[in-house]
Amino acid sequence: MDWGLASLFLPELALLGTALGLFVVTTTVGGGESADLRRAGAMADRVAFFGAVFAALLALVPAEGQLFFESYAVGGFSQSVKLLLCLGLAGSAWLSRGAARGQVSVRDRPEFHLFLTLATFGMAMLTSATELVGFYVGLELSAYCLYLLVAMTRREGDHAEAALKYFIQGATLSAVALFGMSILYGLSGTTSIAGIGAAVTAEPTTLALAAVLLSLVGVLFKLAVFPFHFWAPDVYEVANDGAASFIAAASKVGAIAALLRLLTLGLGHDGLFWILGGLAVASMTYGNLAALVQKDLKRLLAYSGVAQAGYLLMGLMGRDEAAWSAAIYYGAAYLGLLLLCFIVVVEVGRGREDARLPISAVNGLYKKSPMLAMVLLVGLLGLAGVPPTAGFTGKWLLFKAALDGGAFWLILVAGINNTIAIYYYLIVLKAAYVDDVEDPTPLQTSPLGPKLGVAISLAIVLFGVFPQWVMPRLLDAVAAIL
Amino acid sequence: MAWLDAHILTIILMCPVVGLGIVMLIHNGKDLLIKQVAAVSSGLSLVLSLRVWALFDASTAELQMVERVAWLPSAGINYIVGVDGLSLAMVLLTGIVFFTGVLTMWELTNRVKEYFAFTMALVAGVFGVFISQDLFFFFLFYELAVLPMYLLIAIWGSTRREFAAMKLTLFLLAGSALLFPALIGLAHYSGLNTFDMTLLAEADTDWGGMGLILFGFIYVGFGVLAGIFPFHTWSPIGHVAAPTAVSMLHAGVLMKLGAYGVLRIGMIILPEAMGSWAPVIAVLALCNILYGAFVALGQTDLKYMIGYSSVSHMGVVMLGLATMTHAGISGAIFQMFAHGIMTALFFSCVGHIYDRTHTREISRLGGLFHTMPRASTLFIIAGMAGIGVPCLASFWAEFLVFVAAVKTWPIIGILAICGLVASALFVLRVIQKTFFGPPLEAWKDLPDISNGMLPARLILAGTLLVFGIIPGLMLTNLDESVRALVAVLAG
Amino acid sequence: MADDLNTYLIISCALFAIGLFGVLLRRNLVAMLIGVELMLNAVIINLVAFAKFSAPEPVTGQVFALFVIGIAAAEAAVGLSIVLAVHKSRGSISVDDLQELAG
Amino acid sequence: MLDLALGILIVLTFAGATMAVVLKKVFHNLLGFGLSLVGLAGISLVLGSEFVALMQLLIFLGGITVAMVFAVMMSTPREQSEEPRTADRVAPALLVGAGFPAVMIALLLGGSFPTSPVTEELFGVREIGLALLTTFELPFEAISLLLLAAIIGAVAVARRTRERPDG
Amino acid sequence: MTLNAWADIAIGAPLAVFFAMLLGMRAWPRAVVGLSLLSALAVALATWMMALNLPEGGFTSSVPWAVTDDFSVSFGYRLTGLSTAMACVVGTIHLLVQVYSVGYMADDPHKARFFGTLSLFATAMLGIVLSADLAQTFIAWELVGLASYLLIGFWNAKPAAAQAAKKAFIMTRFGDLGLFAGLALMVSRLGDLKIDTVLLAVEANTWEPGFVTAIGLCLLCGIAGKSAQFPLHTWLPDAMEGPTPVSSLLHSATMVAAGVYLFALLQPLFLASEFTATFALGLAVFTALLAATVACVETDMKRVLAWSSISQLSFMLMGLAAGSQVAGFFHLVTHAGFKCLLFLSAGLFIHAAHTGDLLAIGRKVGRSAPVAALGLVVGCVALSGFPGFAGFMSKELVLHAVHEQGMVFYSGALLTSALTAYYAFRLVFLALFDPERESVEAHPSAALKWQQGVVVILAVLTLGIGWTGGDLARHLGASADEAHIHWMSSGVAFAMVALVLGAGLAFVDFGRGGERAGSFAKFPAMHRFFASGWGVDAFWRTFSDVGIAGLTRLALLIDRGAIDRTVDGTGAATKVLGGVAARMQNGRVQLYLSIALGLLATGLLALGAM
Repeated sequence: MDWGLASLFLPELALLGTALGLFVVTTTVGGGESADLRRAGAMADRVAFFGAVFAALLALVPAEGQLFFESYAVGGFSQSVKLLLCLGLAGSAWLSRGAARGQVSVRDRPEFHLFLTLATFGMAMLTSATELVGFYVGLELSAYCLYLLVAMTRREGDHAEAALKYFIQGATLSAVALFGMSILYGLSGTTSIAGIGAAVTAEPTTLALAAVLLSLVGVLFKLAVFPFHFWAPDVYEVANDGAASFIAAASKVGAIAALLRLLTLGLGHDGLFWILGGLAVASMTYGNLAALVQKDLKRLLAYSGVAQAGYLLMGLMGRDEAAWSAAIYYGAAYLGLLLLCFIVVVEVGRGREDARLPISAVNGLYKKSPMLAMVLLVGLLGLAGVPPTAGFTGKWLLFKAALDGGAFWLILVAGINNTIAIYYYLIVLKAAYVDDVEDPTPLQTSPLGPKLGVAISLAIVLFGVFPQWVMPRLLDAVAAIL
Repeated sequence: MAWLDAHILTIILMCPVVGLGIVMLIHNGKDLLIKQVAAVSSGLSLVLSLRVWALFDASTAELQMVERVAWLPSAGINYIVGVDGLSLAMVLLTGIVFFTGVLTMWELTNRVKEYFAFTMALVAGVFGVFISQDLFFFFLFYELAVLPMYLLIAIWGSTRREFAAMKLTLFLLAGSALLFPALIGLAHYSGLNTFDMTLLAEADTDWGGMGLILFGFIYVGFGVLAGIFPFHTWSPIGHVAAPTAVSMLHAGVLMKLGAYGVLRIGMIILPEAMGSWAPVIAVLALCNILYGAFVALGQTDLKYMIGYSSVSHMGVVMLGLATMTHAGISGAIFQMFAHGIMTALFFSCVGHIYDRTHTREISRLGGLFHTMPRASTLFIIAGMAGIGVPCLASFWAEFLVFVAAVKTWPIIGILAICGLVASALFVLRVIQKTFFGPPLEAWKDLPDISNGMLPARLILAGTLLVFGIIPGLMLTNLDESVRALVAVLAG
Repeated sequence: MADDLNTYLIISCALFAIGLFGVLLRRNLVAMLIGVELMLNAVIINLVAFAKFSAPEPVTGQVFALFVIGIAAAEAAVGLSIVLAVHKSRGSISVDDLQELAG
Repeated sequence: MLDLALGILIVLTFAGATMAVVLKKVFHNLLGFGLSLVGLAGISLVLGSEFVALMQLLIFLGGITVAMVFAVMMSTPREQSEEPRTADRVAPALLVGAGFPAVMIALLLGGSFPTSPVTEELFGVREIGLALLTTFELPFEAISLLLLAAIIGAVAVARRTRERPDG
Repeated sequence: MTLNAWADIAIGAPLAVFFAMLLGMRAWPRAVVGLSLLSALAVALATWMMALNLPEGGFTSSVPWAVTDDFSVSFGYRLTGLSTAMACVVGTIHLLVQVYSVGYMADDPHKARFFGTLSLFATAMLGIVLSADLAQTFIAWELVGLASYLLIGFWNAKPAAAQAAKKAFIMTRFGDLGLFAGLALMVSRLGDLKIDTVLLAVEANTWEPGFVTAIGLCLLCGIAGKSAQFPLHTWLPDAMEGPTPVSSLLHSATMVAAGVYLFALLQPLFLASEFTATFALGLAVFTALLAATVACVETDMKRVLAWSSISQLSFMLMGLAAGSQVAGFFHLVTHAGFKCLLFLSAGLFIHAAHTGDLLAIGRKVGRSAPVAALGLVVGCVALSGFPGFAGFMSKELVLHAVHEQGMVFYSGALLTSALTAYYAFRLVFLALFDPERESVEAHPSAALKWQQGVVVILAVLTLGIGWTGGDLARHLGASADEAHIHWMSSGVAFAMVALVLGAGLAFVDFGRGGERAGSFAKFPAMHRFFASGWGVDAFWRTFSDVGIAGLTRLALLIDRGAIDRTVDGTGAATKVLGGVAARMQNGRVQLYLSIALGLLATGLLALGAM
C-alpha cells in the first residue's frame, strides 16, 4: 500500500490527530462535576503523551520529498528536528500531567494539552516550510499557543502580567519581522526562501541585508537572544512548569530550526554574520552575568538559556555544514538537559502553591532523593559544558565551527563566559549536594519521574561520549538545506 | 594475554570508570563493600600501570601501546591512546597515588558512596589525560579531572571549604577558558583540521605570530593548574580545605597535569613559540621556587606549608622544562614524579595528625616524635625528600634541573640553587616545631599509624627510596623520548 | 503620485511609525493593541504595493496580505483575552501596574 | 483624478491613525482606528487589490474593532481616561518610534526594487483562490488552526473570570 | 678479596645496619648495637686492607648511576694514597667511637636509633672519601649533613638540641650552595664530574683564569660551610648539644675534616689561581686566630674543644693553601687522634660531673677520674704542640710551609699557636688542679670500662702518631723528606718560644697561686668581644630575623595582599556586574521594546556602514 505523498506528512498528521482527539475531549468537559472533570483531565494527559510519542516514532520514518507544490520540503533535517520537537512535546506533556503541581485548573487541562500539541505542529510546519508565508504562519501559530499556555496558569497574580508582556513583545517584534519579510518579497518578487536567497545574493544591497536581519527578529525573539530576551525571565519564573519546560526546551529547538532555515538567506555576507556575532557575545555576557545574582531556579535557567542562545548563535558564524549540524546537535543536547532540570523542578516543587521555585528548595537533595540529585548533577554539568555530557561535545563542535568562521577572539570571550557560568551552576549544585536541610524526610517523588530522569541523563552522557552515532546523519541532513 | 597487552591503556582508563559504575549500583548503606570495590579498582589500575612500565621499550621515542579508533572523522576527532617516555612515569604516579589515596581514606564514614564515586571520576579524568594523544579527549579528560574537585572539597573539606572549593574550581576553569580556544586554534591554524597530536607535531607548520599567542594561552591555561607564580593562590587554599586523600590526589597528580599539558601540547606542537617563551617561563619558575619557599616559611598551618612547598617544587619542574636541554627536561619529568609521591606522603601524614589532634596549627603541635614515632619518621622522610636530600627521588630531579639551569641561564640557575636553602629553612622549621621538642601534655596518648594504615605510606616512602637509589630506572625510560623532544626544540 | 511605489512606502513607514509610537507611549493596554494593529496594517499596505508594482505575479502579495489580516485577527483575540485576564488579576489595564516581575 | 482620491484617502488614514494614538480616551482611539481602516481599505482599492480591501473592511473594521469595543466596555469605567504623560515616557517612545521607521524609510528609498508590467487581470479573486488552494494550501489550513486556537484560548483564559473554578 | 669488594663492604655494611634499624629493628636495641659494632669492625678492617695493598697507580672503578646527554653521574671508587689514608682515619676513629658509645649509651632507650644513624654517617663519610666522581662526593656530602642533623638532634626532646641541629643543617646548606654552584659551573664545561677528568682539565688549564677563580671560590664556600671556617663556623660550638661520641667522631675528627679532604683532593685546582690560594690562606689564618681567642675565654669544656677544632682545621687549610699536601693532611691525621681523645675524656668528665662547665668539673671531679685525667693531659700536651708529641710534628710542617708564604701569615700562625698552648694548659689546670676540689667518690660502673679502655688506646695512638709522618708522606706519593722536621731551623725555635710563652702565661693565670680568672679578664671589653665569638653569631641571628623573616613578611604581603585580593576582587566585580545586568530587567515592557528596537536600528545603521 503506497502511502504516496501522505508518507511524507506522517508526524504532522499524528500531531493533528492528537489535537483532534484533545479537541473532542474538550467538548465532553461541559458538565460541572469535579469527578468527570478529573477523569477528562487524566484522559487528556494520556492522549497528549501517547500522541506525542507516536508522532516521535513516525518522525523516525525516513522521508524525502516535496509537498504542497514545493512549498514544504521534508528531508533529513526536518525529520530530525521534528523528532526532537515531538520528544520535547512528550516530555513537557508528561511533566504537566496532573497539571504539574496543580497550577493549571482541572477544567483547562484538555485545552492545555491542545495548545501544546498545536504549538508543536506549528514548529514542525516552520521546519519544513520552504516558503515564507508557511514559515511565518507556523511561527505565529506556535507563538500564540505559547502566550495562551502562559496565560492559563491557575494561580492568581503574576502569571497574567508575564503573559501580557510576553504577548506585547512578541506581537510587536513579529510586526517588525513581517515588515522585513514584506521588503524581502518586494525585492525578490517571490515568497519562496530559495528564490529570496538567490535574489539577495544576486545583489546584496544594504536594504536586502537589513530586510534579512529584520525578518530574523521574530526567530531571535523566540530563541531569546540578547536584545529580544526580556520576556524569558518573567515567563520562566511564573508560568506553570509544563508550559515553562515546553517554552524552554522544545520551543528553543524550533527556534534553532527556524534560524537555520532563515539564515540560508544571508549566507554569503560577512557583515550580517558580524552583527549576529555581536548579538551572540552580548547575549552570552548578559545572560551569564545576570544569572549570577538570581535566587529563583527557573529564572536562573532563563538567563542561562539566554547565554546558551549566545553560544549557539556564535557557533553559526561558521556558515557551513559543520556549524549547522553542530547547532542541531547542541539543540538536541540542550533539549535533553532542560528536560532533566525541569523533572527536578517538578518533583521538588510538588507541594508548593506558588509557581516560583527558589534555589533553596533544592537544599539537601542528596539526602532526600539521591537519584534526583544525580539527575540535577548531570543536567547542570551538561549545561555548564562539562565532559562527558553532550553539552561539552556540543560546545566543542560549535566553537570549532565558529573558529572556521574566523571568530578566534569570540571563542575566547565564550570561554571566559563559560567560566562565569560555572559559578551559578555550582551554586545550585552546592545547594543540592552540600547544604543541609532541616527535615531530611525522603522526597515522595512520582514513581516514574527519577527513573525517566536517569534514562535521559544516561542518553546525554552516551551521546556526549559517542557523538559519531548521530553526527554523520546530521551532516548530510544539513547538506540538503545549505 | 596478548589482547590485554594490546588494550592495556584503555583497560587502565576503564578501571576507575567501571569502579564508578559498580559503586553507583551499591546501596548507600554498605560502606565497607564500597571501599573494597574502590580498593580493588585502584589496586588493579596500579598493577596494570606497573605492567605498562614493564612492557615499555626504552629504546624508541615513538608512542607505544597505541590504540587508534576513528571517533568523529568529520570533526577531526579520533580516540588515540598511547604512552611514551614523557607520560610513562605519570601513569605510574597516578596508579600509586590513587591506590594509596583510597587506602588512606579507609576510615571515612560520612557519605562514603558519593566520595568514592567522585574520586573515581576524578582519577579516570587524570588517567585519561596522561594517555590520550588527541586534543579533544585530552581536554575532555582534563575538565573531567577538575570538576569533581569542587564537590569533593565542598562536602568533605575542612576550613572555609565552600569558599575554597568555589575559588579552586573557578580558577582552574578560568585556565581552561584560555585552553578552549587554544586547542581548537591548533587544529584550525595548522590547516590540518585534525586534533591528532602526533600529526600536528610532525606537520611542522609555520605558525607565525599566531603560534606565540596560542602558546601563551596554552602556557597560562595549563600553568594555572601547575601553580605558576601569579596564578598559584588557589592551590594552598584548595589543599587546606580538601580532605586528606583529595589533597594527595590534587597536589600529587593534578598539579602535574598542568606541567604535562605544557610539555605535551605546548612544547611538542609549538617548538618555535616555546623558544621565545622559554625565558619568561624560566623567570616565573624562579619566582615560584623562591617566592613559594619564603611564603611557606611564613605559614602557621601545616597544610598551607605543604601547599606552598608544592608551589615551590612545581617551579623546579617549569624551570627544567624551560632549559630545553636533555638533562633539564628529564629532571623536570623526574621531579613531577618524585614531587607527586613526596606530597602524597606529606599529606597522608598530616592527614593522620589532623584526624588525631584536630588541629594543624604548628604553634599548638609539638613533641609528636615520641607519641607518634611512625607518623613522624614518615613525615621527616617526606620532608627530607622535599629538601632534596640524596638517596631520595627528589634529589636527582632537582640536581639535574639545577645543573641544566646553570648551564643555560647561569644567573637564574645560581638564584634557583638558593632555593635549596629556602626549602631547607621551611621544612626544618616545621619538623623542629611539630616533632622535636618536649612532648606536650595535650598530645600525650595519641595513637600512632595503625598497622592497617601503614602499608599505604610505606609504598610511597619505598618508591621515594627506590627511585632515589636507582635513578636509572626513571632516566633510561625517559632517555629516547626527551632526546627526540630536544631535537624538535632545537629546530 | 498614485503610480509611484515610493509614496506607498512612505505611507506604510509613516503608519508603522505611528503604530510603534502608540505601543511605546500609551499606558492603556487596548491602545497598545491598536498600535500593534496599525503596524500590521502598514505591512499590508507594503505587501499590496509591492504586489502591484514589483512582483511578477501579484497574487502571492495579496495572499500574503490576506494571511497577515488573518493573523492580526487571531492576535487581537488572544491579546484581548490576556488583557481581560490582567484586568481580572490586577484590577487595572494600565502598563504601570505591570512592574512586579523584575531583577 | 486617481491622485486626488489617493490624497483624500491618505489624509483620512493619517487623521484616524493620530486620533487612535494621541487622544487620551480609549473610545476616541477606537473611533480613530476605524477611520484609518477605512482609509487603508481605500488605498488597497487604489492599488488594485479589491479582495484585500474588502477583507480589511470586513475583518479589521467589523471584527477586531468591535471586539476591542467589547473589551473596553468590560474593563471598568474608571479606566476611561489616562494620567498625564510625563516627559520620561514620551522621550524614549518618540526617539525609538520615529528613529526606527526613519532608518527604514532611508533604506527603502535608497533601495531599488524590480519593476514588472502592471497586468490588470491578474488581480482577480480567481487567482487568489487558486493560489490559496495550491501553493499556500498548508498555511491556509494552519491559519484556521491558529484561529481555532485563539478562540479556544480566549474562552479558556477569559472563562475563569466569570466563576471560581473548583479544580 | 679484591679492592672493589673491600670498598663495597666499607660502604655497604653500615648502610645495611641503618636500613635494618629504620625498617623496625628498633624493637631489639641490643641486636642493632651488636650489628653496628660488627659492621664498624668490618669497615675498619676493609679500610686498612685497602690502604695496605694499594697498587702503584691507584685503583679506580665506577658504574654509571644517572646518565643524560648533557651530563652523567657515576658511582664508584678511586683509591689513591690520599683517599685510603683518609679512609683509615675514618674507619679507625669510627670503630673506637662505636665501642666508646656502647658504654656511653648503655642506659639510653633510643640506643638502636643512635647506632643506626652513626652507621649511616660512616657510609656517607666513606662515600665522600672513596668516591671517583665529584657528583657522588656531593651526594655523600649532603648525606653527611643529614647524618649530622639527626645525630646532633638525637636527644630531640631538648629544644636546644633541636635548634642546634637545625642551625647546623642550614648553615652547612649555605655552604653546600657554593659547592653545588662550583660543581654546576664545572659541569657546564665538562661532560661529567669524574675527579680524573677534572684534574686533567686543571692541568691542561684550558679554562680562563676568571672561571677557575670563580670555581675555586665557590668550592671554598662549600668547604667553609662543612669545615666550619669563617663566617659559617658558628654552628660547630652549638653542635656540642649532641652526645659526646657524636661530637668526637663528627665534629672534630671526620665530618669537619671532609672539607679539608676535598681541598687536598682538588689542591691543583685551588692553587691554579693565585688569588684563590692567597684568599684561602688568609681566611684560614684569620679563622684560626678568631677561634683560638674565643677558646681562651670559653667556660664550657666541650665548647673549648669545639673552638679549638675550628682553629686546628684552619691550620690544616693553611698547610694545604700554602702548597704542601703532606703538611695539611698529616695535621688532619694527628688532630683526628688527639682531638678525639680529648673529646672522649671530656665525655668521661661530663658523665661523672653531670655538667659541662669547666670550673664545676674542676671542683667536683678533678683528678679523681684517673683515666680521664690521663687522656686530658696527653691530648692537651699534643694539642699545644709540645715537641715530640703528635701536635708539634704536624703543626711544625704547617708552620714551615706557611713561612714561605710571607711574614704576615707566618706571624698570625705563630700567635695562634701561642694562644693554642695557652688554652690547652688552661684547660688542664682548670680541670685537674682546682684548689677547692671536694673529693667525691667516683663509682666506676661496668659500662665505664668500655669508655676508659678506648681512652687509653687513643692515648697510646696519639703518642705514636707523631712519628708516622714519613711513611704517611710516602703513602701519599710525596718524598719522605717532605715530612722531615728541620729541628735546627729558626721555625722550630719560634714555635718553641710561642709554646713556652703560652704555657707560661697559662701557668701564671691558672697554675699554683693564680687567681684562676685568666689574663683576658683584665680587659673586660675584649673579653666580652671574644666570648661572643667576635659577634659572628649575633650577625647570623640578625640576618635571619631581619633578612629571612623580612623576606617572608614581604612574600606574605604580596601573596595575601596583592595577588589574593586581585583574584577575589575580580570575583566580586563580576557579581556586581551581574547585579547591574539583572537590574536592567526592571519590569517596564515598553522600555524593553525601546532597547530592542533601538539596538536593532543601530544594527541596521552598522549594516549600512559596512
